[in-house]
Amino acid sequence: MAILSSAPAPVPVLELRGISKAFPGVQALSGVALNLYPGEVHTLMGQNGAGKSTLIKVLTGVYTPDQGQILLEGRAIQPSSTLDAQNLGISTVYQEVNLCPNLSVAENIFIGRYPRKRGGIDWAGMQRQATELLERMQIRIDVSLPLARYPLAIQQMVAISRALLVSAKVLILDEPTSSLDEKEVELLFNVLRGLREQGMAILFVTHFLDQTYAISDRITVMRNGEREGEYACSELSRLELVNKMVGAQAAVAPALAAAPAQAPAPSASSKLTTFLRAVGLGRKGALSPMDIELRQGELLGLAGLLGSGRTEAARLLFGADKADSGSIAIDGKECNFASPRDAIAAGIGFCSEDRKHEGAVLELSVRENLILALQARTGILRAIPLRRQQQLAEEYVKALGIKTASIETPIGTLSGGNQQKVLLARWMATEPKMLILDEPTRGIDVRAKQEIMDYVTALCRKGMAILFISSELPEVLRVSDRIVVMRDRKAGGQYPRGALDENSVLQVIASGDVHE
Amino acid sequence: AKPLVIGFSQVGAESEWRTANTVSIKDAAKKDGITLKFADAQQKQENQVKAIRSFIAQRVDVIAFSPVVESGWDTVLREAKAAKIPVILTDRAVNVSDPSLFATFIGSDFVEEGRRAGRWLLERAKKTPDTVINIVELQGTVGSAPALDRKKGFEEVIAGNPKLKVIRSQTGDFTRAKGKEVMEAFLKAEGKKINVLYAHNDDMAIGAIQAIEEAGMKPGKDIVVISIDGVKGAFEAMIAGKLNVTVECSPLLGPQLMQLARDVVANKPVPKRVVTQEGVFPAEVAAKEFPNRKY
Amino acid sequence: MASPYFTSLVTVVLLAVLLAAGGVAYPGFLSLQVLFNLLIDNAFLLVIAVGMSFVILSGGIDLSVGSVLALTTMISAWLLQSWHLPPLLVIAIALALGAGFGAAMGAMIHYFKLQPFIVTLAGMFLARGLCYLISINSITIDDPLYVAMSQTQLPVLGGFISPGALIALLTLAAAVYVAHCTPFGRAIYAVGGSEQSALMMGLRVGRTKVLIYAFSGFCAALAGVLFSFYMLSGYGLHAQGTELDAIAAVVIGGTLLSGGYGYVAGSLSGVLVLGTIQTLIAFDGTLSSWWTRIVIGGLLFVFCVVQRLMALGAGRKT
Amino acid sequence: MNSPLKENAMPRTAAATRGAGPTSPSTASMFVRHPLFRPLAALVLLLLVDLLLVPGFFHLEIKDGHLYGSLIDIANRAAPLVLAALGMTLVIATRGIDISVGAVVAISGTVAAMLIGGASAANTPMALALCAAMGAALLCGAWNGLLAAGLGLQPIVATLILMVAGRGLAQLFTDGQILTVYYTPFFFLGSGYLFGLPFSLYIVGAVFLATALLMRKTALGLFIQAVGINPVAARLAGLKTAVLIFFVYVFCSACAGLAGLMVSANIKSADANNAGLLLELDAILAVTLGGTSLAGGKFSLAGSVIGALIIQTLTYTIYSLGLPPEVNMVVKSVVVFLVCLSQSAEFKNMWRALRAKTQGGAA
Ligand SMILES: Nc1ncnc2c1ncn2[C@@H]1O[C@H](COP(=O)(O)OP(=O)(O)OP(=O)(O)O)[C@@H](O)[C@H]1O
Ligand SMILES: Nc1ncnc2c1ncn2[C@@H]1O[C@H](COP(=O)(O)OP(=O)(O)OP(=O)(O)O)[C@@H](O)[C@H]1O
Ligand SMILES: [Mg+2]
Ligand SMILES: [Mg+2]
Repeated sequence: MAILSSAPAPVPVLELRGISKAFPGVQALSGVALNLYPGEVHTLMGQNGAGKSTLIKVLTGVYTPDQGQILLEGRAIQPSSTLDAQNLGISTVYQEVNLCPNLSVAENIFIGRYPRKRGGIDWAGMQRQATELLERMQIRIDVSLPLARYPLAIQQMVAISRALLVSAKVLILDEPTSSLDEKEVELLFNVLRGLREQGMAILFVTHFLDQTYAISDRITVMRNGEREGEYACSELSRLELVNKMVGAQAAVAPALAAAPAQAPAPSASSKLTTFLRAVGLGRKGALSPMDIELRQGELLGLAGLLGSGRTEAARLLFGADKADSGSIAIDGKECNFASPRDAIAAGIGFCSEDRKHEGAVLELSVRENLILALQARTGILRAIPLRRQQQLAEEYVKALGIKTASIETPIGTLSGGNQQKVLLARWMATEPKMLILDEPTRGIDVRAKQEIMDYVTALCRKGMAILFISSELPEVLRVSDRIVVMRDRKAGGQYPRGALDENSVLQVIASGDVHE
Repeated sequence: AKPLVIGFSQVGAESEWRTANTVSIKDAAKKDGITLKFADAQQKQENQVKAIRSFIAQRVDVIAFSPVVESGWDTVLREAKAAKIPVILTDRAVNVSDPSLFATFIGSDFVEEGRRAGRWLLERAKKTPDTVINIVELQGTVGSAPALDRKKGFEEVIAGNPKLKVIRSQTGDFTRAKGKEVMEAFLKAEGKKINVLYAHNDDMAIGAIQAIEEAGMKPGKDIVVISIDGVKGAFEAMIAGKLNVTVECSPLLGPQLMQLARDVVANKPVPKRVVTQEGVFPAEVAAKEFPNRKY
Repeated sequence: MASPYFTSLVTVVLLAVLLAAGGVAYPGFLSLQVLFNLLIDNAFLLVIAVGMSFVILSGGIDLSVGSVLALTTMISAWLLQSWHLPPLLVIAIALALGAGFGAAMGAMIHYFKLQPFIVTLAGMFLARGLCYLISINSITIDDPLYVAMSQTQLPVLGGFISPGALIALLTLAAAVYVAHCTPFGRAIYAVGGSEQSALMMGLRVGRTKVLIYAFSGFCAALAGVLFSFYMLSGYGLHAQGTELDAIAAVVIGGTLLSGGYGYVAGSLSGVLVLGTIQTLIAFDGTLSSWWTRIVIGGLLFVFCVVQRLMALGAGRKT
Repeated sequence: MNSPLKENAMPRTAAATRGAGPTSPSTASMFVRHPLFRPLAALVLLLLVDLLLVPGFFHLEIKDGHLYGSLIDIANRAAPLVLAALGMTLVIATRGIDISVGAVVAISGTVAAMLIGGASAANTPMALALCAAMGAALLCGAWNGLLAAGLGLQPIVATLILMVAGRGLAQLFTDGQILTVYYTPFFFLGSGYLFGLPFSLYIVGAVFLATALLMRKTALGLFIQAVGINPVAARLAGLKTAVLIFFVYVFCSACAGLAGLMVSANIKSADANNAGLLLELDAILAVTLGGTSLAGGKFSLAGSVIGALIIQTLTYTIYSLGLPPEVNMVVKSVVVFLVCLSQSAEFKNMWRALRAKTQGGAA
């Protein structure tokens, strides 16, 4: 099946043979093989739940495989813990950020391998080195503050810096770019290219085709827990790649694989009725006062770089944080949200960007997670009948293609992308009048991304107001009817569909306006 | 003259007996115009030490306390001695290397109480010299001085009669609830074999009496009940014929304590040991004695 | 987020207020010796609280400390009085036993994935029970070294402190160093922040957890040694409920019970707050037993609420 | 409060599934895998010990028109503990803890006894006295809830305040005396019988059923779990987290209040200093023995009931065996350790591995 014309090096550093791993009700991996050579970037691709993260966890000692062999430089290894794997020279960034929120940024990078000075820890030296490390990726932050103070993207970069710190033979990155914007991704890629030069073997997981083609040498495609094949990047077209991921049975529309195109004609947005209007909405230290208007049947995109204040804006609109200035009016009536409950009662839904900490209730089942917001709105006493819950859950599992053993499986055991879909379904189920989506496509595979965006646009066309936040500029440009560009935690200009392209957005971000 | 200041460290308020003790001391102080600094130790020795240290810091005239435990008082009493503050022990003795560390000790003798309970039973057993008498015992809190001593004194005496046998002994923590619970288990395990119940305090006896009644037996008749302390509840039970005897352990030390304190401060000689006046009250005298009970 | 830094700071400020209030209300309250007595009388509690703060920082809890303290006094007294072992050897044995007891609980917690609360609760019963197996009586210690430790007064600034208080302060200093300047200390914070992440970052979570409980056991045993200096006796009923005092001290000192946030040094301010409340009541000297309880509860309430409100306010300002 | 979330889902599931292949779920294995299986097995084992070592343990007879025997005693004595454990379960499910349970027991018992008074006729109508006692308990709960949910104090300190002061209040009411009650209808609550069974069993059964129904038929159970597992997510999903937490503490105190009535009715007096002493620890122990994690989240009411029964059976067994009181604690701790170990999947795996090794060595 695999056609390998040019092997980059004679011996693989890391070789997996026939790895199988089952969870109750799921065969997550069956007989997976993988070869990783020194000096290559090897991308692992596959749909949500294909088994990528599980493979990585087996490889790094988090799970023990049921069957199969792992060879490092020709010798069989059986890593029993992540520490073990690290000592063997395998450094990993996992899909969900695994850092300690209470420790400082610097410590998160250095914990376990502190620079020492006179018997103690060299704090000053550590902070200096951490600052330098992050600056290499153009992040300038106070590394002595606790990690929890920083948004997810920064946390992701910290996790990567930590992995880069060790001089490992193998570097594994599980969807490191899902919360990064293009600038960050480019910086990361530069670092990766440098490491590749030095002969490091890099295993990389992503759902972005562009990124795959931008950096990888070879691609392994996984489907349903099996290895579909291993290909040289140059010999596999986008269309072929997508088809291999989704499987032959679904001959996929070439649109999926194509570079993002401009979508349907913009509706005449001026005629739409305003659903929500915020005036001078702001919060000290988080967001300068801004005006924003959401209209029924219109999709408003928020564009901007990391830390530009998009998430803050969304949280203020939803009442998750308390605004200290400005007012919100819904359908022309003034209403101030003291808590998310009020916003939900007003018909607003909010899908947070941080699914692990702010979205999923990990130990509860898919069904329970899915109906949580709906039930909260219905009230404690009027429990939704179990039958209805199941029906809803089944419906959305089907509609969004959620891959789960059953609707009673704890959501914590679902793959990252599928968790995200459940959370999306949670809000869809409340049939809101307005939906705030903060990075909803984070960690979702190409096909699902398309499906979800189609779904969202369809909802919008039916009259829902949508606020869409994404770090993927093309996506924002493609789906939004109107775009607000944010920079430095201030709202910049507002632009109708078609007024901007990628370059001009970057220009707005850089200078505050479009210069013709 | 300046009123006398006494610092008194009480064990706590774990029982009616203790409360009566506190009330007696407070009332006596008020009556004699003595300033009383009262500190409650919540049953902890370390709290008593803290309280005594703060009395020393406040330079009281006399320190009095009911030690939670016998041992461990050397250091702090030495500090008191260095500060020239005389110390009076109430209710329980202490175990110190240098007897000059305290002026006098006033209180009951727990071992003697156990002995009295035992003697009462010996007397009663004489009426039926041939039958074996099976005793169950409800002990106080494991390791506490009254529990140890009352057990010891009782055992000492009944050893004189081989027909008297303790068949079960378990702790009831000095409380009604535990006394009842443990007695229930005894009744299930030994049933009609039990002839006598010996409880280390009245509360456990009162709890156990309920258990006996619920088992369909008659406390005081089917099972002879002996207890110690002599609180009001015990007298009521005796009047109702459910309790056979209670050995008094008087908490009313207040007046005697105040007198001793004045004497000590005035440098009058005082006996090293003052035993409180206590009696044994069998059911027969209960009705007559009941109106006199203060606690 | 109200940062633990503010909470700790607020505790210190409130402690000063509490002391000042006492000074105003009761003559002689603000003498140096009264302050030293706070240290002398609470030395053992401080040592226990130090060990407890490690455990709580790691997200666990140790209920066995009070019983381990009692067991240590009992074993020490027994070895000294019945076996006539040299006192230094006895102390070494006691400390080793305490650490071993803690380590065993830590191992059960980590390797068998049992809940700290339940394991240490069983440990509490066990240690207390073992005391009674040795003897249900209290055993007086008359070893010259112990007596000397008990009665020595180290003069400081016109007052004096006991060797026990000094040892407690040294323990605190050592623990602060360990918590903030050694990889082990930082691993405790990491485990408390997120055990899962700590594991994924390749920290030796198992070893850390076992060591934490061993340290707590060691501290409890050390507190037991100090306690036997203090009381010169071994007794199964010693230090009942001390675990709660220690937990309260740690939490009042600004450490979050859910782990990961707080300072070891906070345990000192926590212990001093509890001690000051008791001293205030002893100086007042008019409260009956139940009023003592109510007033302690009331002072705790006022303290915690003011602490919380001030920390909230401070957190908002930043 | 932006406290860090505990990520306990992952290790638990990972641990539970490590090394376990896909198995066909037969009825037997499903039974064994049921979360209540292990606590139940522990209880059965304890009863088995009684069967072998305590003659007549299972003997039941009819006395005065009701059942009489050790089992009845255990159920009767366990009743207050079961109630306390039920309330505690919900508190623990929200990641909280309530250490004031014992104090609330003392308060409610005292209030009831005080109002009824020490005469053979009641001072206050009994219904009123009981309502007042429950009212006092609810007040206690509201106080705890206010501190924990309203002010955001850490649950252990929030409830510590009442734990310290509550007993003092109860003693203040009674002047430190034990109040003995002579009004017979009151006794029914603690030692009465209905259709041959202790009345307390009906109360416990009713509370259990009502709670279970409340959890099943309303969304309360789901919400409590969600708040316990991920409070941030729960708030963002629109739950009133503070109200839920407040409710849980009120409920816990209500259970404790009822337990307090039962305790004082049983000993026919109110003992402010000793009633319910250390009940909070036993209640927490019962909850954990029943398989509910102190980290919050998933909970099992039935598990807590079984946990409470384990504790009471154990206590009763110690009495029945006639062990000297010095060893009580050691026996209790050893049994708790054993029950815990039997519940640990890791321990089982380790043991199995060890056995496989020794057998392999022998072969
Ligand atoms: N701990 C677990 N318990 C049970 N099932 C699990 C567990 N971990 C993963 N699975 C299941 O294994 C399958 C593979 O999951 P995995 O996380 O490897 O997917 P993935 O390819 O990384 O997907 P994504 O792109 O969404 O991250 C999924 O069906 C998932 O539900
Ligand atoms: N490159 C950076 N350098 C320094 N700080 C940054 C950077 N990127 C983000 N931040 C931090 O991000 C925070 C604002 O994040 P916010 O969540 O409001 O922005 P956002 O636009 O939603 O970004 P994101 O897409 O990452 O969520 C600020 O606290 C800021 O310190
Ligand atoms: Mg994944
Ligand atoms: Mg964002």
